[in-house]
Amino acid sequence: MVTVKELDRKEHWLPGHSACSGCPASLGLRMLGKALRGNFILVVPACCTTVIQGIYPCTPSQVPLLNIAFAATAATASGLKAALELRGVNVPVVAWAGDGGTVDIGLQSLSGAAERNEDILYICYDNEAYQNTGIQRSGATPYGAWTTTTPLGKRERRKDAPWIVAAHKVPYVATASVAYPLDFVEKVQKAAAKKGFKYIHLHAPCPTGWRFPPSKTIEVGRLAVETGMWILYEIEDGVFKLTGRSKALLDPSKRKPVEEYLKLQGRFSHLLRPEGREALESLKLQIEESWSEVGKLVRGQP
Amino acid sequence: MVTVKELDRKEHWLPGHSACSGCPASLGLRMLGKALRGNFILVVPACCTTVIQGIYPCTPSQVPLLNIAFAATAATASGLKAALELRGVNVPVVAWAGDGGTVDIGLQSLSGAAERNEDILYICYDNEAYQNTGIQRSGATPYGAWTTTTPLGKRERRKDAPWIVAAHKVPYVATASVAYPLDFVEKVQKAAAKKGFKYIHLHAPCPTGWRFPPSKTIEVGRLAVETGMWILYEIEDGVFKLTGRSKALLDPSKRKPVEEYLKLQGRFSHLLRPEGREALESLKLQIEESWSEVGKLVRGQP
Amino acid sequence: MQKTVISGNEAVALGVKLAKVQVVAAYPITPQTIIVEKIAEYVESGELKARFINVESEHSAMAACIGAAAGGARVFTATSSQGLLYMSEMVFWAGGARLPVVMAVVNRAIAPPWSIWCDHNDALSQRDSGWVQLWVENVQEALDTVIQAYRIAEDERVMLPVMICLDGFLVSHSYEPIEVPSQQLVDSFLPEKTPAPYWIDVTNPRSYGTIASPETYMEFRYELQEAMEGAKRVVKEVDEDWGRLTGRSYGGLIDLYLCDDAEVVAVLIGSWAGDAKEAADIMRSRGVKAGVLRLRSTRPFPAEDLVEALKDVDAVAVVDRSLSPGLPSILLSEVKAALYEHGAKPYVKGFIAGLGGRDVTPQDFVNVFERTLKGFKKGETGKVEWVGLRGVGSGHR
Amino acid sequence: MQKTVISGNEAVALGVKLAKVQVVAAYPITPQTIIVEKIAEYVESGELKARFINVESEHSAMAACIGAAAGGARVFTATSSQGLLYMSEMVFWAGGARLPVVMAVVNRAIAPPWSIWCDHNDALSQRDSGWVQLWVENVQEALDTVIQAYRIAEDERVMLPVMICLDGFLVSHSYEPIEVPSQQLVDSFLPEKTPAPYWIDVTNPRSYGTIASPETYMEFRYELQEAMEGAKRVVKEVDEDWGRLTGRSYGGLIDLYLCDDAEVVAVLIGSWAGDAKEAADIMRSRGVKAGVLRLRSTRPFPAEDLVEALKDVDAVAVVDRSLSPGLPSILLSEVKAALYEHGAKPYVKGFIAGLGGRDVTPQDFVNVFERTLKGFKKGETGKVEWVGLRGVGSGHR
Amino acid sequence: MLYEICFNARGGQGAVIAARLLVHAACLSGLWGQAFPLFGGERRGAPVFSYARISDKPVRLRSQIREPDALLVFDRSLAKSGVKVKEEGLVLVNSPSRPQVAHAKVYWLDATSIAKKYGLVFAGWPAVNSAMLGAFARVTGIVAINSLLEAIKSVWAGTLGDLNARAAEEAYREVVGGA
Amino acid sequence: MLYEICFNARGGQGAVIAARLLVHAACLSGLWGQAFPLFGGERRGAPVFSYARISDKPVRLRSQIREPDALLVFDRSLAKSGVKVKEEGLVLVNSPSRPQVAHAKVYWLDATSIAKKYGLVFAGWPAVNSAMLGAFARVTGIVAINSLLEAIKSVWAGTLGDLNARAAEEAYREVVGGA
Amino acid sequence: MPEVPVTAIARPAKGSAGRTGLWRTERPLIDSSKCVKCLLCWLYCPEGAITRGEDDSVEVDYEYCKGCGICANECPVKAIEMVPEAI
Amino acid sequence: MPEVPVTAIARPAKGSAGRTGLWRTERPLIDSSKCVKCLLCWLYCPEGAITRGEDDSVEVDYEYCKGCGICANECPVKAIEMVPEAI
Ligand SMILES: Cc1ncc(C[n+]2csc(CCOP(=O)(O)OP(=O)(O)O)c2C)c(N)n1
Ligand SMILES: Cc1ncc(C[n+]2csc(CCOP(=O)(O)OP(=O)(O)O)c2C)c(N)n1
Ligand code: SF4
Ligand code: SF4
Ligand code: SF4
Ligand code: SF4
Ligand code: SF4
Ligand code: SF4
Ligand SMILES: [Mg+2]
Ligand SMILES: [Mg+2]
Repeated sequence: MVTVKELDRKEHWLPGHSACSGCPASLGLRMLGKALRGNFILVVPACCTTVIQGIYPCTPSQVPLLNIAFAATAATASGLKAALELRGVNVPVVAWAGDGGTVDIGLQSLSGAAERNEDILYICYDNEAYQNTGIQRSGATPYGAWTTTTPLGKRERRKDAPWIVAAHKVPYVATASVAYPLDFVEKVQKAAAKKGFKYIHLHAPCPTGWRFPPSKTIEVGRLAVETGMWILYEIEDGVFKLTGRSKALLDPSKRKPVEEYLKLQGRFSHLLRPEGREALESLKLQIEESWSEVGKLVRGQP
Repeated sequence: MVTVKELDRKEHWLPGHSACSGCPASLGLRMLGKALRGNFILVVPACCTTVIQGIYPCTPSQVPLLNIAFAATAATASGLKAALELRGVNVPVVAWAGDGGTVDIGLQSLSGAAERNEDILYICYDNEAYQNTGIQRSGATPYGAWTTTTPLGKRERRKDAPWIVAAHKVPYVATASVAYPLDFVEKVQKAAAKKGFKYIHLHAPCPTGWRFPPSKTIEVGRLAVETGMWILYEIEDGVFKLTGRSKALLDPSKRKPVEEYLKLQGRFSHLLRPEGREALESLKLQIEESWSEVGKLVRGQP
Repeated sequence: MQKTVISGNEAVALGVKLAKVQVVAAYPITPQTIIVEKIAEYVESGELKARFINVESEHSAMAACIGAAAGGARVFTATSSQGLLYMSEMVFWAGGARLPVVMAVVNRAIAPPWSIWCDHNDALSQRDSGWVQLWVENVQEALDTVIQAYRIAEDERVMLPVMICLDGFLVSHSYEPIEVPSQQLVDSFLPEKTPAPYWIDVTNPRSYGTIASPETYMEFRYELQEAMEGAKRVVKEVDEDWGRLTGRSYGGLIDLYLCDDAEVVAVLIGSWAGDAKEAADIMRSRGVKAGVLRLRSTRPFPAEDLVEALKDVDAVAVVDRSLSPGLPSILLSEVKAALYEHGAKPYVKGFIAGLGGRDVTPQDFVNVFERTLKGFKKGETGKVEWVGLRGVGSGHR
Repeated sequence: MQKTVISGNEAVALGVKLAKVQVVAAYPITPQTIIVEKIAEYVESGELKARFINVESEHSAMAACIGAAAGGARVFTATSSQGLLYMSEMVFWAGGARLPVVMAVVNRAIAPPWSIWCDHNDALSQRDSGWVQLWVENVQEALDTVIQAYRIAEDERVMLPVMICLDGFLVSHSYEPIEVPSQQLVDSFLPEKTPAPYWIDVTNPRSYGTIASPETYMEFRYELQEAMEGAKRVVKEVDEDWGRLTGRSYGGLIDLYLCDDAEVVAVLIGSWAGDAKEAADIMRSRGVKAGVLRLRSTRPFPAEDLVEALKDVDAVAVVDRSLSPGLPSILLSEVKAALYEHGAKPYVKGFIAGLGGRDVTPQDFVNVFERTLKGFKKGETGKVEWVGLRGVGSGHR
Repeated sequence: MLYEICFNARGGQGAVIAARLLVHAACLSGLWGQAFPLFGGERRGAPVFSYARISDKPVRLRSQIREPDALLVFDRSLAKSGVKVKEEGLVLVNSPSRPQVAHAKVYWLDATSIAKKYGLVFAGWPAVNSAMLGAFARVTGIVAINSLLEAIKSVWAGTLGDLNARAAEEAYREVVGGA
Repeated sequence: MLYEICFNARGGQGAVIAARLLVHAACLSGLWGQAFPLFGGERRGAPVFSYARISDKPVRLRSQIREPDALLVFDRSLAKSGVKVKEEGLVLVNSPSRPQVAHAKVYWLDATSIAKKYGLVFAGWPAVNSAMLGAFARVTGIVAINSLLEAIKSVWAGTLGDLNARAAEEAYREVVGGA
Repeated sequence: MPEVPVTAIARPAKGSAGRTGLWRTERPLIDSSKCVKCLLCWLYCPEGAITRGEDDSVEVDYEYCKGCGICANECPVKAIEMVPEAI
Repeated sequence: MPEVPVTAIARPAKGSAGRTGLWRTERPLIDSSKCVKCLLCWLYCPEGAITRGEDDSVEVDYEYCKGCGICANECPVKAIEMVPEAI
């Protein structure tokens, strides 16, 4: 287990960029930089991270960064990696995309790269909506959440990207959370050391889009895990394993009530009002379903 | 169980079209027509079925058919269904696409429609390559198979579309095979009766692309199932069930040796030569892996 | 009629509501997003009885619109820039299939480098797609044109999709006081959508868009060209009708400002027509007869009307807010080509300005007028000049 | 040099091999497929040391090419029609990013209705994308132009992607005897790709393609336009160099056939130039001085060369194999615009022919020449005529 | 008549809505107007610029405002933003005391305190827009305070409208400066 | 000199390769040529049309062949395909006996039997192309039989080349008709 | 629906690719004396070229049968024989 | 690499969005006497605006600190206080 003290002291993502105050994406980028000690190349599609970079001619990135079109991430990373290999440059190529750019418009390119088992690390930072364009629903937006395109709460359940990627039988799939940076760092390091397609899905509570004060980014992320709304796990060469805080939560009685998570966030406020009761029950049911699937996997493991 | 005698006598896909002799796609379309007694609407992207229709001004289709761009199938079907609902026309909309149009270029649109739980039936007829353009590798091409873009055999394993769709937690996912038309008919009927997104993945041995005589389409399809290369199952509201011939094959000793399946097909001929031994072993391993996953699910089922 | 202060994007959404659109499929992109959000609100609140399809990309947005239009519904989508390019295949599809889809394109520059600001390269990149392309100058016109668009698209003589182009931020995010037509008025102007002429009918099964061999394909394209000729008439008619009902019309295919007696005219599209008109006033206050010809329609390209309006003009400035690299400039070509036929060919000079949201002021247009007149008088070539370029040549390369 | 009989598609693949391309990412589509298959074979057999990326769509094909080019590799892809539209966003991206990607576009009509046959609407739809667009007439030129393309794309004065357009089936599937340059010769003509000027370097980290505000975006576009000016020079130079080495050159930006003394000239792009040249011979045998001007490059549009070649011609026929619905026709506009400047403006008449693979014969071109001369003599307008239209007007509507 | 106004503010201070409100109020006063932001994908907390034009006839201009008649500074820290105000124009700053501004005609008021007083604080940001507009109405007289109050109430329903209106009125009374 | 040839055949009979082979052979005889299919996404078994032009100078034409100098019919059932041959041209049919063809100059040979004899049957289809070309070489004299044999061997290596060459030679000997 | 051919709208008809019976190299012959009316040939024919009579007797539509041989391959009682067409 | 600005190629620099310290409404004050050098504030600061000294002491870079308050919220010993900026 990596400790805080061991973390790279250098900042590879410089301060003074355009992220909102309390932004989970910039925290993720900081940690990514430290995990790989600045020795990697970023590929970034349209998302908050495009804007976070600020405006030409300056950038906060101390690693080479290729901005690319929204739907193109994984394919561009594949091409870039191919070129570097031909040039004998052995540096990890890390695709860094939002949830919309991953589970919606970038899914095809992601799936293609996964099927080809391209030697890249794909990280989806999941702030559960199109935040850059002002909080529209994405496939990853959870059931019940308000966004500007789901004014009464989303009616469909979230698309489960890590499962979808896992169905491609790639060498490494993991979930993580910005609230557990050391767990994330460790997963990044493990992934980067493997050959082939690696996928990490990073939960990233966004104060702007989820409507909570910027000081609570970590708190909200922690509650997502503690209430079981977000599950930390990894699938290494097909073997499923709960990790970190989630290890202890298979027993439902160990989980905090989901209301504790919801009540911090403006986007869920209607769920806690009487008219939201039914939706809240649905949501709880979905959490149970997810854990019961996890249970099957954990028990079915050799 | 539907019997042959009960099948709709009417042909909804008229003879004299442009399919190759022995074509599994046209057989599938015939069966689809019978399953729904001609009362449905087809949405068809670029694939062999585009060409099978023949040339303007005639068509073999006795049901309304909307041809659409390669990547657009599920979204177009969604829009069409929405319009029909507004008009009060209550007819199933069936998307009928090839494997390339499903697992590769059409995956995003498919995934989007699945996430939105659109009320459509999506059928992928899987001839395991881009056959219409002359046998290029698709994501669904199995490991080891020759295509014009994998002259030495495909090096990656097949992308598993039904699993990917199942990860979207839609009401119905099933596999089928043209070699078991009654099983297919039954699944189509079951799917059409459900509301929400339904997906059927139809194995479709293609004499032209797989390099076997056209008389053996059914035989090859049957062997795929009997050797365990292709597994028949359905996932209804989350519950996994082996179906038909595959029910009896969880025990590996009941399966025919995969060589029986491979040897009929030119595309696998190199696997049966000495230099193909390693690849053959890999392929067998993959089959075992798939079945072992199935085993977990079957046993883990409530 | 009711008065209100709303933005261009909100006006588009309002137009969609008034037009009783039935299926909307759209994907967010700056600066179009507010249109989508606003419509989502209308739908969720029940103010607009429509299905809103939250697609996962623009390609699917247009695909869903095509499916819905083929199914007989009145449909709408909106996008910008990258989104328009991403759906390009389907944009061409809607054109070729002759489906009366209406789309708002909130004009934004194309990446890379990333830019969210206005220029016209996005919509113009689709000028071969078989869509009628209408350009608006302000918020009121945005609202009115959405409603007009459905009348045009669904007209038997047209049966083509219609694109409404509004300048990103400059119109989309500008708040202006506008008059909102009543639902009754709109209903009387725009009949309810009937499923015909295009619809999927189980009792009369047909296959749409099968393969057309070299023996038949070309004729379908000819029909498309004829439909564009039809659109020339219909765009004018519809605008006149609207004018009769509301007192507001926009000149049909071209909007003329002080062109009657003009010696120099600026030809352009989009919202900066306003700044150009201010400049024309300034020129006139200085004794130079300047005018502005704003193309409301780029497809069909109103060659006849344009030639008629410019035939007695000495000098013409065509000001493009777009670039086709390797060509002097886009509208310039089309304007010159239209004038080529005409006996007395005026002097025509091209300008490129405002790319990627570069600010363009009335003073810039004054310079354009002056530069053009000078070129005319000196008998210079019409070489394209770039307005407001910075630091190029001086080591920028 | 070795002689062989191969098809246009095979020639392209051979050119790719000779150019020692390092990364290929492509997706199959008729009639381009054989290029992809052939390259896959070369790669698998080790004849070409490259990575072949079997992408899942054309958008990803171009995305992968962009990634690889930014990473410093020499890259290639090929597509047609729908595939080109599907990757359109990335086509514009490669242009804006100034990456020396080379792509073969095997020209095919756009759906619906589905058509796999030749016309030029696909490649022309991307004419604003910032790519150099070169058009070939035959199999030999296809091979030679692939090799030339890399020299052009990678030239410091250009640094732009290059599109090679070859007519679907007519060139792609025609087998012709050609001369194959030796690897040595090609190596001497085309230096090995160095990672510079564009490459990702961990020791000198940069962010590529960040947001450019309205204060800077426009200048990048100006640079792009300047690069196209550079390309005008470089295309000619490279073609001349190639001529010196192989004895084969194609006229640089334009290929002139009997234009010197011509009274009537047909202007066009693509492989039917051959049929037009036959027609010119027929006309000359009848005493009419006809010529053919084939544009090898549409971007940069060779306005200067074109004007120079046509300045003493009486009548010009511009024959388009494409349609921008709502515009008389595409090349016609650009040719007229180029001539507009010129003092003695020849009579110019437009024709549209060959859409969706409609066969066009030398006799059709003879008619085009005659119709044009008649129009010129009678002082008719240059109204566009459609060649070989069937059954339209007679109840087709 | 054409009167151009620039608003300099920070993310949560409501400058975009302010411009729009002003146009609304102008319309109610029988004038025309146009409001627009300088949009740059700003993030919460970052500086925001917005603009308004008020005129007695429809506004046709789309270009940026370079030399406004009035500059409204919602946050003292932005007072030195480089916006050049017309010589005969004015600068109005949210500041408890006379701000350091190099312009002849400067007004100021403690809009932050007023906003806080009426509970107009959202996500940590005092929404000073209504107060600033109230002061603007007073120092320019271009829009009537009643039109402004009506506009405010049509934008925010119920209590929120009332509170904003009261903030505007208080600011109308409190603003000082001018020489 | 320009000599144009049409090939009518069914899917598996090798008409596309035939056209190409012929051009190859023509080149070896010092001529130029061009071969092309009428491509329509045909499926196995469906009729296939292909074309070749042979000339003493580079062929520039891209248009279809409408009135060929020679029509080669690989399958009797396609003899009435509607292709109009030039008056002075010829028709060569794969047929064991004189075919019913309305043209002055008709040749025939049992190419199917020859193909079968040399084992040239693939996926149920006798590949009659080499035989048909052998006969063509004989009846037209445009390409030398030796050039044809060389072309055949450069396309098919080893035994397959030999067998095809032998089929062509046999056909060269066996073809009859002409009046 | 007004039949305005604004785009390719095709109507259903047998033989959209012509008389596909011409594609055959072999012809299926059903020996009705052997046939047990199991209908498997009818079920499996990809072309729909086997017609099913009222009494479940089967017949080949030679106009369109492409001669794939699936029926013969699948007939459980070998009642169908493939005989070469004269090509 | 020749620095030809053919497209937007940006170089790394602090303050790519300017002095983001101006965004603050509240300012974190670290009470070093309470601090136990656990480095959690440094770990969690999204801006990277907390500098870590050689001795693992921590300091705020007010030039860029946006005042989000995460550090204060996460400090296990409440050694960080958020105080209002004068706005
Ligand atoms: C093709 C295309 N469509 C739409 C957009 C507009 N767009 C840019 S970022 C974005 C949202 C990104 O959402 P996500 O991937 O979740 O990242 P986030 O902004 O939430 O960090 C959208 C819709 C675009 N740039 N390109
Ligand atoms: C955007 C786009 N890219 C490529 C094509 C070319 N294309 C048409 S069909 C086809 C293959 C389809 O494969 P699959 O979906 O497996 O169906 P099959 O042909 O095997 O039945 C391809 C590549 C196209 N029509 N559109
Ligand atoms: S919207 Fe959310 S993810 Fe985006 S920059 Fe702001 S805080 Fe970060
Ligand atoms: S290639 Fe295969 S799937 Fe396609 S038409 Fe032929 S047999 Fe059917
Ligand atoms: S041979 Fe094939 S096409 Fe003919 S009847 Fe039998 S199964 Fe049908
Ligand atoms: S399969 Fe054989 S037994 Fe069965 S119906 Fe057909 S011919 Fe008769
Ligand atoms: S307040 Fe936020 S930005 Fe400032 S030092 Fe603390 S965590 Fe970092
Ligand atoms: S979190 Fe608190 S205790 Fe830990 S280092 Fe920071 S200030 Fe010190
Ligand atoms: Mg997001
Ligand atoms: Mg397939």
